[in-house]
Amino acid sequence: MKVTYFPGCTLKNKAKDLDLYAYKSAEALGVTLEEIEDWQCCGGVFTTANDEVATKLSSVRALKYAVDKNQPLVTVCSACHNVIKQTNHAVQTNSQFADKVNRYMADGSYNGEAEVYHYLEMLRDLVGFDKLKESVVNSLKGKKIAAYYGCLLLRPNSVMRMDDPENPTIMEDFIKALGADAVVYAKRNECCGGYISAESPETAKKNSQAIINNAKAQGAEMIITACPLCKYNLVNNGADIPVVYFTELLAEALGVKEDTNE
Amino acid sequence: MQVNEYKPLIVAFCCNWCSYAGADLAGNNRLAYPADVKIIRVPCSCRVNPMFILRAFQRGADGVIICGCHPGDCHYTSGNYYTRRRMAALFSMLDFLGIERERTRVEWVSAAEGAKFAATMNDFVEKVTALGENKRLEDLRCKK
Amino acid sequence: MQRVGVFVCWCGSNIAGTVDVKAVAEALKSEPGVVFSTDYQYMCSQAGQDMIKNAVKEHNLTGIVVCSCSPRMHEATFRKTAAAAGLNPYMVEIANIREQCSWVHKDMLSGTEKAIILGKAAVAKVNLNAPLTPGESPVTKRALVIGGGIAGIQTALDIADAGFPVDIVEKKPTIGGKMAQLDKTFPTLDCAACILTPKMVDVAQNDKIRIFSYSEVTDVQGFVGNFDVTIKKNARYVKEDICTGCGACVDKCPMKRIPNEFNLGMDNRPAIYIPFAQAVPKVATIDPNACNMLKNGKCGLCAKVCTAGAIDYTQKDEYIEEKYGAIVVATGFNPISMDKFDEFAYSQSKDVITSLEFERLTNAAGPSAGKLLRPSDGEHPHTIVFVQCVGSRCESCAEKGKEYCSKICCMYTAKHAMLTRDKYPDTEVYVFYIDVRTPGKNFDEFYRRAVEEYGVKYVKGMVGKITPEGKKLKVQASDLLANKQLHIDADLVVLAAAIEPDKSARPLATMLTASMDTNDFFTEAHPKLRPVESPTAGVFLSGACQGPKDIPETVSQAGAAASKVIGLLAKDKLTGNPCVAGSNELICNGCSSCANVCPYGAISYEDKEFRMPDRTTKVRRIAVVNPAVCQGCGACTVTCPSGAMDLKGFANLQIMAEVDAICK
Amino acid sequence: MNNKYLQEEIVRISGVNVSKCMRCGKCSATCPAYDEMEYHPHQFVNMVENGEIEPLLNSESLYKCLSCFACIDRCPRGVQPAKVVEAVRLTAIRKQGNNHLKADDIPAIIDDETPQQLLVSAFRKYTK
Repeated sequence: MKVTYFPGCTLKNKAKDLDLYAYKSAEALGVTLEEIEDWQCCGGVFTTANDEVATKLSSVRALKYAVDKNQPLVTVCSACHNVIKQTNHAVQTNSQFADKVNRYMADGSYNGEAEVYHYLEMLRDLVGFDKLKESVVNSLKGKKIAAYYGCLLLRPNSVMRMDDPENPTIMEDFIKALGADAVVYAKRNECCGGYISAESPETAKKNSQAIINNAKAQGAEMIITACPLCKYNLVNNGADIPVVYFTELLAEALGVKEDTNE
Repeated sequence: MQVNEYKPLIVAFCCNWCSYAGADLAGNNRLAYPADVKIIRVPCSCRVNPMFILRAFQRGADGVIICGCHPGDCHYTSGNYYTRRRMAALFSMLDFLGIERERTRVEWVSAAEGAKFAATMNDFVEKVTALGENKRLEDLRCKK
Repeated sequence: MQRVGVFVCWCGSNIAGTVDVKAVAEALKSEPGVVFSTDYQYMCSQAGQDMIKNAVKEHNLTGIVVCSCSPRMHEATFRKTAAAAGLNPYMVEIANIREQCSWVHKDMLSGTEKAIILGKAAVAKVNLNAPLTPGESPVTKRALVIGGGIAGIQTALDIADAGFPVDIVEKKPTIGGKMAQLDKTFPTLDCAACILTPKMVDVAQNDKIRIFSYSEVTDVQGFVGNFDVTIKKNARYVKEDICTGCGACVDKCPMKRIPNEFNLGMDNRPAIYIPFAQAVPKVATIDPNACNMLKNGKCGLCAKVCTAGAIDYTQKDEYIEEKYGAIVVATGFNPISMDKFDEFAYSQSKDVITSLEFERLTNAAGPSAGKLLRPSDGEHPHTIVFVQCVGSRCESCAEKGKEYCSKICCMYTAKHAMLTRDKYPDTEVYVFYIDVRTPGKNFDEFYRRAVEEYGVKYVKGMVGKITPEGKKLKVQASDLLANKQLHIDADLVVLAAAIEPDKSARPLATMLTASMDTNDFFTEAHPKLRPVESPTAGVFLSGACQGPKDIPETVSQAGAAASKVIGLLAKDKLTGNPCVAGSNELICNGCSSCANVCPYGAISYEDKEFRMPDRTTKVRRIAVVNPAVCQGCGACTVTCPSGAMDLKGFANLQIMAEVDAICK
Repeated sequence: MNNKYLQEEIVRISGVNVSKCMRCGKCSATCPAYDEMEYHPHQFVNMVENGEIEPLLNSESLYKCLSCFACIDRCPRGVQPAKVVEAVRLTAIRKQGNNHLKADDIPAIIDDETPQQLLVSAFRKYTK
């Protein structure tokens, strides 16, 4: 299976491992990630304002690229995923917006035809957690792992439609598929602070610590995340248990982690 | 003083339970409206067949108004919803045929709204009078 | 063509003041069919009515037009007059020249002109009138109550009290409903069981009442006075008439780890069980999904210990057909699922419970024998947070929750908070509310007492997130009045879950052709004036199936529904409204459009043989209107594409004739 | 620019019907940045409804919202307070010279680990 892949800015720099593990793991599962040739940064956050057009064009172009390739569009970074899915939804539901963005398209208009998957959704819906389970070579049995969703993966639910926004299970099912124990804790869908680290690091610190403490109190020995900013905030604000990208865990379980590091 | 002042012919269909009672209440309270309005009593506004309205226009009516219970208050639970949808379709067709939108109307008048009934009729007559005679659908053979 | 008499009333000066009545009478004389026309000061007076009667005889009148006040005023009067003169009462038409003419127009000229036109319209209509006779149908003098909660119980008792037999169909193994699960009742705080169980015993002992427990209604045919109902009695694998309810089987059953529905899964029951000590009927029931004997033929212990020999593993579902004159729906409510509200961590912590679970937790017969203990570790909670409006008052298009106010939560939460503070004064109790709604007798006083005498802390605001951490529940909430965000470490959180109609209501409504709103509450015939009747004749509503209700309201509505049923069953025959729809079978093509718009389910279809011109026969599907059910709204007449459907008394031709008369 | 005009602007940009709010306060109950804010999410909704936009435009609260959308998902009435905050913030920073984050501020913010995402997002939220 081939899918169109939108890596995003951070995955080409500070979160290179998130990207590399994603490639290798996908390959091990029979999926080829085909990177969009001239992708542009999504902008990191989706502007909810009705009248913003230019900031959403890069997403529309990525979506159009996937449609032209007749492939689903897959992202790994929670932020890119959120921006692209929200943009897609805006094109689908707001005809005025669709009209405006299409004035900036070169060949053919885009009308919301693309299917956007987060890498986790790809594992669940296109690969299947059962198949993933079969492909595991290094079972993570016995590890108590807490999934950290943050805000971007799940909300707004009316657009993201990934999982139950208050009681998500996709990452827990992922952890279980790798053979580990999933630790459920209430703060897994609370915000770490995100970009507020630039404005008020104290806020990010308070939120991140509450999340880490909650996960630890419920027995977690490790936290996985899909978002570079989440990882940064958690690690930077006193996480005393490992915080890793879910793709790293995946690569480890699939036995492709070492190749990556070579 | 103007001689042969133009008087429109208005047919009003009123449902028995709300609007006809509303018209009675307007009478009880002596709330005047033009004599051009002639009321036909029907059990429910949903009894009004679009044929009746076409017939009225064919026979020279200048305006037709249908009054029923407020949405949700229909004596027969859902009749006025049918009215609303049927008349929306009919009125757009009439519009297409060149009968001005102002000549047709659906209004919700409850049994307690005598004042609203009179005000509605006054307003409707005024609008139709301003449009003048309906010639579009009138069957000339029906002319005296 | 009729022989029409026209009678123009002066109504003193009420009409004659603005309308030249003589001119009206004169003008109408020349209308087709009119053979007599006159005017009189007061047509409705005895003298006026006699004048009509004499004219009928003298001029052989077959139709009457009275130009007078509104038909809503005196139509009935003049119909009686016509009947007294030997005419069919439906051969009378009224031209409303008072309320809709003389009283609203000032000018004599235009008033008279309009009165003449209205008179002409009435004449045109009466010319097409046909004599109408209201249909009659017999009444089966037995009522069916669907649902055996407090609503159904009260309705059944009241109907039986009037001497009519009643059957209660209850899908659970016992009657009692939600009220049997409650601990205390507001605002008096008497114990629910103490006031409910005597009523349940009354039902059991009343020889007019039969209880079909563990049963459901599977089919309803017929119409008001004549319903044919099929009741499915689910196999309970225990012979009801033999079982003594001794409970020996319950003690011996080895399958003891089945979640106990009656305690909302907070403890376990065996595979053979009696829901609670005061159950009616007090008969054991075997859960076929849990019983080893029924699943794989191994065990049979209960049969061995049953000295009465009541256990019957071979029992089958049984179908009973019965006739009823009236049906009362009392299917009640359930709290909504908390699945979609996991910001309150209901699925994550045993110590986040719903209010109904709280009732069981504080009930002396509940899983903790009435001691308020945390479900997770059995410890006494010191800080309790109540959250109101969980799932109530949500936006209509919201993906979770209900749009309406569940009505009972404010009061039961005040009750829970007060009882907790009363029994355990060392407990801190917070109630988070959006609004406190207490419109009921002694309700606001009750709520104020909770605050002022019992020290319950009411906080205006909502809880946003609950985080179970260790043994605590970290509650993050708004205090809107203080403009603060609160963080409370609670031991127990109680969610006032919205209530919704029982899931059985929707299929039942389809069977009954009773209408429902978008929330699956049954709609009443009129929201103010006919609150306990369904728009479908012969179907009545009792309790929370019609909308959220507390116990006092439910009981009064149950009594009201019973009195309506009694009023119906007391009649030997039902007289219908003759102005009903009828389908011309020669034109009808059986397309079903009419049945789709009929709010009463009055239209059915049958295959009928028609003789064709070439002497062959052909079977065609045609619509048939049941005149006992039709209410005469006319929705079907307009929707009929072939024009087969017409309404008696307001026929297409009659209304068309009125239009023509007005537009001449 | 009068309040009415600003109010309509906010409603237009955000697409939010503020009159749907029933004053339950769940948005503020769930807000992770509550303590940092001078005006809280429910006040944003309420003040926009009342046309009190200027105090909001000048408030630091605009830059404390995390855009985590918890208030949007948990509001029982579908009001979407975060969109209101965003609309007010945009109204403030779209005016020339009102950028909240300056390039000169960056060295103080970043360290070796700072992901690009942080700066990109912050710039999108705080500048125009």
